[in-house]
Amino acid sequence: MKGNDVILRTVSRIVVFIILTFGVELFLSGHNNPGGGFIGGLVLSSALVLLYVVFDIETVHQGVPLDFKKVAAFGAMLAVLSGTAAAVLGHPFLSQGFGYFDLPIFGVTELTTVTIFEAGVALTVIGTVETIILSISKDV
Amino acid sequence: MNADTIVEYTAAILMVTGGLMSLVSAIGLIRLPDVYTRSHAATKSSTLAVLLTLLGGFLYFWALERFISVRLLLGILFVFLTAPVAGHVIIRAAHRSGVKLADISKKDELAEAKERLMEEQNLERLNREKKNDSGV
Amino acid sequence: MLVVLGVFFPFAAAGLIPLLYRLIPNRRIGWFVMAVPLVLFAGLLSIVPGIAAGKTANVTVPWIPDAGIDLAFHIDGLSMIFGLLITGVGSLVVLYSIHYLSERESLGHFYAYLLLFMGAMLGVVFSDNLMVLYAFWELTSISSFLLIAFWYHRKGSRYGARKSMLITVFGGIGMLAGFLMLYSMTGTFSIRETITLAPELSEQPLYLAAMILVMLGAFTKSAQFPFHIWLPDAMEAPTPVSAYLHSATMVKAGIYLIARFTPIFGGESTWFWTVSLIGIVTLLWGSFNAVKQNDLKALLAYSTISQLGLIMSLLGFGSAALAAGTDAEQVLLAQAGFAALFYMVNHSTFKGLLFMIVGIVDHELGTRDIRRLGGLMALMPVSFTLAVIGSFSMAGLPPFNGFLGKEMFFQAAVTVSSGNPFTADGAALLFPVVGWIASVFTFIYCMIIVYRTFLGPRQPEKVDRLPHEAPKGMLVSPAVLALFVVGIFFFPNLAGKYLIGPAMPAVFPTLAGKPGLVPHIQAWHGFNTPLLMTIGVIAAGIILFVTFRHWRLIYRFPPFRWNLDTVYRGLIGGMETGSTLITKRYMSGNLRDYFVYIYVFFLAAAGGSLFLKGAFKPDFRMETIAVYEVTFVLIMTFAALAMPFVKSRITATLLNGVLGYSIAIFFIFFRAPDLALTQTVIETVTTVLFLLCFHFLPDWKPERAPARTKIINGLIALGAGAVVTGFALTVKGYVVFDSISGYFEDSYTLAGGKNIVNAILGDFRAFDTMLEVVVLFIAGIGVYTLIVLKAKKGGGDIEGK
Amino acid sequence: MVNTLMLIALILFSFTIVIAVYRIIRGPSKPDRVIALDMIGVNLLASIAVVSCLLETKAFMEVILILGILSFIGTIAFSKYIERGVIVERRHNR
Amino acid sequence: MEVHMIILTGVLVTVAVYLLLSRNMIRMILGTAVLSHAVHLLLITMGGAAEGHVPLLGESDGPYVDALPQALILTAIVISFATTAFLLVLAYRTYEETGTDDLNYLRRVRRE
Amino acid sequence: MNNILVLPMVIPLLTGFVLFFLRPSVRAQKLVASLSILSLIAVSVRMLLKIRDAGILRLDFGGWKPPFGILFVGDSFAALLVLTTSIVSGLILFYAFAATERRHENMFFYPFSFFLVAGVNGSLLTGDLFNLFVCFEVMLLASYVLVTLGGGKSQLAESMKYVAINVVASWFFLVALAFLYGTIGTLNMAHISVRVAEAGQGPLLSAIAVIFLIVFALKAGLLLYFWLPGSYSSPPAPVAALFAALLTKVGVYAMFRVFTLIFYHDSSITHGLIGAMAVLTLAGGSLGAVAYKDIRVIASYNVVIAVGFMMLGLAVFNEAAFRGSVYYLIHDMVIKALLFLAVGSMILLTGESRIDRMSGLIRNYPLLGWLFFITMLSLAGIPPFSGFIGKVYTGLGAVEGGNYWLLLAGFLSSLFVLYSLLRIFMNCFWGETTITREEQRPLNKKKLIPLSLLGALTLAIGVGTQVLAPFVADAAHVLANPEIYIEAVLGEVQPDE
Repeated sequence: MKGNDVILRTVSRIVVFIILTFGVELFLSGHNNPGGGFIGGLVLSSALVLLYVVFDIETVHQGVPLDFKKVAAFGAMLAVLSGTAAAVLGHPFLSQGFGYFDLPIFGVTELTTVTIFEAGVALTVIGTVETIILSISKDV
Repeated sequence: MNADTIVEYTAAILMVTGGLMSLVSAIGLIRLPDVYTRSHAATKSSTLAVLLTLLGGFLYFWALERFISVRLLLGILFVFLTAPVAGHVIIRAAHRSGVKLADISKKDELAEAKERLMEEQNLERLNREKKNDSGV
Repeated sequence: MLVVLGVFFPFAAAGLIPLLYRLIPNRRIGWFVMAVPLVLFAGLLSIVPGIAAGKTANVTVPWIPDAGIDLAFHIDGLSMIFGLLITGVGSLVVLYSIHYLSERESLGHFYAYLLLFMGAMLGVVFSDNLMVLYAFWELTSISSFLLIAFWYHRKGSRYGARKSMLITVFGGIGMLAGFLMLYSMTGTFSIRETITLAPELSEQPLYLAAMILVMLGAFTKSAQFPFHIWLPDAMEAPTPVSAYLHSATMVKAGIYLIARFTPIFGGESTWFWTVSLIGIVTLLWGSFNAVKQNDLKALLAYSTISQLGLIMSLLGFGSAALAAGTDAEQVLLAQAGFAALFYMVNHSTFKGLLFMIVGIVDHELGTRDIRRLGGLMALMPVSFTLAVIGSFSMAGLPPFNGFLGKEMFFQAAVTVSSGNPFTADGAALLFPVVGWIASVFTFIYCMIIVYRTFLGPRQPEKVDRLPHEAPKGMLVSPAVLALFVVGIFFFPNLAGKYLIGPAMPAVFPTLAGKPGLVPHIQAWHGFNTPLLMTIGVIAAGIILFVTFRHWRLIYRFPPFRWNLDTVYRGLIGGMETGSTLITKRYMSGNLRDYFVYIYVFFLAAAGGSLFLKGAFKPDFRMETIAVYEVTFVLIMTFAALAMPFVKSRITATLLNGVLGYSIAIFFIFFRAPDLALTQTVIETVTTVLFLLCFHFLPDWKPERAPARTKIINGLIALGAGAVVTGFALTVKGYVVFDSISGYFEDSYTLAGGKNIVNAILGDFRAFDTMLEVVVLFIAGIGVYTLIVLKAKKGGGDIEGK
Repeated sequence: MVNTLMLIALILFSFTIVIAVYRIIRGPSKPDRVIALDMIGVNLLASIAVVSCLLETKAFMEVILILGILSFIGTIAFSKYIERGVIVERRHNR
Repeated sequence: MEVHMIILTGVLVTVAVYLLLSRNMIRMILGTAVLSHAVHLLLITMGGAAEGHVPLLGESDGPYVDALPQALILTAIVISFATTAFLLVLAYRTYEETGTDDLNYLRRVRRE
Repeated sequence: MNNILVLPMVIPLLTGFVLFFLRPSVRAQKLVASLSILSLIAVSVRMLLKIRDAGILRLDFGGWKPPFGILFVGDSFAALLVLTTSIVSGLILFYAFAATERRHENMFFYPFSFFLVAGVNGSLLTGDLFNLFVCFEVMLLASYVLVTLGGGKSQLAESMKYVAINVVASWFFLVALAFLYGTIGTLNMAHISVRVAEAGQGPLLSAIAVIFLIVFALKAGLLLYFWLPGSYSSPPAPVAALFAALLTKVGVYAMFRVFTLIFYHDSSITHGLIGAMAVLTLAGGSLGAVAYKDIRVIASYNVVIAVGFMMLGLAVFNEAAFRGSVYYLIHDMVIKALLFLAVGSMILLTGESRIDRMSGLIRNYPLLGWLFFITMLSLAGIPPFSGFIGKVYTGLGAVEGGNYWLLLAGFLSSLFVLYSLLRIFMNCFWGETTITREEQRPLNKKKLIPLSLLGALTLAIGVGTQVLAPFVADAAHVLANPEIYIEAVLGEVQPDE
């Protein structure tokens, strides 16, 4: 008997889009509002989880052809490297810098190196959560 | 009593209404006989309760700081969008996993529909087989 | 005086032996080995006159100066005696072994061990540093272990080696503790400095403990009662080893130690009584047991034990000199110490000789069982002669050095019984009487050696080889020793003046230079008590030897039947079975038991220190209380309490989810939006994970634990909850310090973030976050490997590539 | 007065949650429980909205949205588990 | 710091420990999950009373609640998620290999 | 600013990631791993020398002054252990190069080993109590993966217990941290120490200290060692060696750190409770070591005994005893690695793990036999091997402190160590040979070299103790005088004013 998932799938497509947008927003606004790398990453990965639940691994993989293990490794490495960069530049390990720049379109914007660190965190979270879920699921 | 206070009161009353709705659905959750009927209580009235409350919250913040919370609106939209789907999916799962209807139910239309579908499919298959036979 | 550094010569040689053995893989390697002790012997001889004149040789090489441990070596008269014995007997033993060992044996190993031992032994007697002394002391145990187990494929060898190792290392560890106590009293590891500080030590509280521990080391090494049991089993070693280690050198290390520490501990009644009594008991027990042995080597082992006891008791007698009142008394008692050293030298000569003869018999006949021997006199005349010399000397008959020694022993026993500073009523006659009885037994077993082996009827049917005289090379060493046995009898004062005499100031420093400290030894000293005693020994000995088969039966009755070996076996066996029983009882392998241990310990230790030590001061003040908070508390309590009782795992997981979501709302109440966000997402993902894994796991079965277990579990759980609550309530009331977090409220100026929590995570405590990411990553990849990498089917637990 | 009303609303929501927890424990069927969980999620969401009004802070808006999202995902996952026993399929070919 | 929260923590610990002591693997793992809930609650309770504003500088002028425990709990939550995930998968792999989810039987797996 | 302090942690971390990406090429993995280990050793030596010249080093992460930020503090104690960790883990890895199955190598065996080392080094260097928790978790997670890696039935069953117990241990850690934060309100160890001293270590703080004691006791295997023999005896030799050499030592280190720096005011805990636990551990370990016939289990119980012995130093609580424990820690890391690798090699060669099923191995593998002999002597504390000096100082400390029962227990336990290993040596290496030359499996040089190097190391430490002596003396001095550490950390800031 073939499952009739039309409603679910249609709604999910919209919902996933909302979640993804929201996740990115959380990630970016984390410095001044609730959110940040962890939460952003978690929300993004929960969007992916929804996709996996509603669709299936192979379908999703066609859309998102990523090796999540490597994503996780890359993220974690990025986090460590962002700290190392400061050390190479002669600051204490993990020193972060921030400043205000007047950018053409965005106006006065605050840019911080924490964002790179946070990106690493987010990537690790996404990569890890998906790796775990996929590893278990593929073992069916 | 200025406009803001009125809005605040409206918001609070919306919330209390939401709370009452949700209590009603909770009573439904206890009292109704089977999962299918309970799901009505849980999904429909509960969704309404939440919507009322969120609306109340939205109004309240608007009255308080003239703040239009996009997230709250998004939340309302989201609940509106997902609650019926969730209800649908879970009930379908219930039916497919063979949860019994309450004894007082008169008719299981979905089951009948499924049976009909099965019969039609069988019929079709038989026809096809017949055609194949005749073709040979 | 570089001869001191000769200590390292044997080690260097031992290191070279394996290489040399590649070049010369036969018995000729022995000649090279023999060069080592010979050179050292010559070197030591060359400084004998200097030592006799009262000089000493010192060399100090820093090792661990920070710890006060230096390779400090010091040769005085006492060390010199031992040094000469070690190198002298060592040379003869190597010479003997060249002919004794077959070329099929792994000679490289043998000689390496032997040299190792030699170096270690020299180190023991030359060291001036307690720790270095200990190091060499243990090294003698180890090399002796290796030598005893030279034929390690034999079970008996392994057994004997293990026994000797365990007992001597046990004593060694005790000795180490004693040394450490000495250090804590004196602040130095140097023996000489300790001796100079000796007078101040006796009031220290640790003095007695240190003394007993040092004695423990000496007694185990010198096979004193009740630690003698390892020596007979050590006879599994090749005979040269027995001749060297277990008669002339290693067992004498204990004697050396006692002599060396006499200046520190002597003059104390505990020291006097313990050393003398242990010595005399060992003397009696050893000689008594020697008589019943059938194996010649075992007989010699017991005889060694007994004579070590004799020397030990003499040292004990001598130590009383340091407490005696008048000069005359002091000198008189100190002569016991002189006798000890003199007897020790004699013992090395005749016992080494006897071991070598037994080795020859073993070598020629393939057996050392006296029940299968007899009448070898005609076939092996030279060996017979040598055996007679050795045995008679041991029995204390003239004209051999044993006679002199025995006379001096009797004299000392009589002296000490007639007057010593520690006289105890009733015990006055103890030493001479026991000594006399033991001498009778000594006489008997000496006769047994001679008669049962060489005289009496031949029993060719019990031996499968036709015996003949040993090769000349094998006879050289015993012959040289025999020469000493006779030579010392005729020129005892030569040894007394150059060898023993210089050692006396080392043992009795306070008496140094007193006239008569080094007595003039005379073979004939008139009809006095010792001579009468000797005559008595001979008479009684002959009677008992002749009637031996009639009274032999007494060995079947307790207490004569008793064997301390049983105690050792019982200890070891009991330890093995007992430990297995105990360990397997609590190491059940059951996770629940382990959790029970942990939580019970938590209840006892943490709960105990909270509730029993008055720390528990609960603070029940409510700052703010809201009805809805209480409702949520109730919700969580409700959900939590239901968890252990629900019947399906889905329900339990759902309840866990309820708990998680409710925690999120508590985070809201505590104004922690970031936490609430994280908590909800994590909770959902965890729930999804549970569901994913449920696919592979069977559904719950009801818990089938007995009611008692459930009650215990419940009580432990309640206890844990109560302790945590108690702690938290107490902590709540403990308001002493402000948190440091006020600093973080400047996060915008400091780190450019308005979200303080995020600023902490990303900046102030970014390191935590970084590592947390690493943790997450490891877990993720770990899950992946766990699932993908499965054990090979049918592959056992044994790894392999 | 406004606050009192809000508190009343909050208490009503928490009562609902209590009842839903009861439903989770009682069952009887799995879908019943999942529905109850869904309901708890939705009511928590509402409670948080009320709480944030009470505390007059906008900091919890994200939580509201997240809770909505997650209770949806959770419900979908549970229903798929009930239906198929497998949540994530390798290939959807049935 | 509220008394009722502390008591709730105690209840959670009790339940969790009871579950831990069970023979079933999943019960045990649920026990660890509840344990971590309890400790997070404990951490935030020990961080001080909920008097103050949300630690967002833009929201209000303070005083703020103690933000440090929040950061710590966040770390702790993620770590306990990581371990729980690993433990779960380990449980399922152990079941796959040994064929039992009863911890009591696991001891017999030893080859001694 | 001393960024060198973070290198012992960052180098292995980054190496781990690089190795992760180098998964397809085992050869490249080995090359990078070797280079990384060498640089790690170089950095550790450099750090140690820098500490000698400049005193205690401090690195404030992100430049945030203590007590607000996280910091690494390098004193001689930590640096010595970091150096030992680097060397020992390097040698174990070299052994692993030859002994690890290809499929394990493909499944990130090396990255996980490096993460383990990173966690260990981080735990040794950190000066922040919560960061210690996080570093522990890095180490533990890596150990969880390693202990399960490719395991069959019994390995998984034992891992299950190992992981579950450690999860509970981590829970206790968090509980203790919660209470400590609730009372003291800070996380920097030096700052905690200042505040504890200021408040006087009352009964409540002592009780909290007991919870910390439980945490570290679980990690170190002090009295609460039930999990240890099973989990250390089931994984492959290199993993078991890494565990035995590093993991429990970190617990011991943490115990020393916390109870000398922070909670040193209540002697009923430091002297009484820890002393009693140490004695019981010694007794239990000794009994266990002679109770079993599986050589891996015997080796595991030896780990327990060593933990008990090291804790004697803390129970005695004087500078001499601290010195003894520092020496013994260094010694034990080296020798446990050697012991477990040797035992693993024996199993590898014979396919058996029980002493009654092996015999006469020394004829076939003389070098292995003698290495085992050295191991035995060194473990029993016989000079001139590395165990001796630690034993001497511990004993000296016990004598000076008047703790004769501890002295007795400690010295007697070394007899049990000797006995348990003698059993292995005599049964497995001596006796009749059972393996003929033809069916003798080769023990290749790649495995023997790391083993021999470890053997040489234990001899070198014993003979060349003087080289270590100033560092160890400094380490013990800092342990005995916490104000030095506090001054180095908080010297320039006055956090409470």
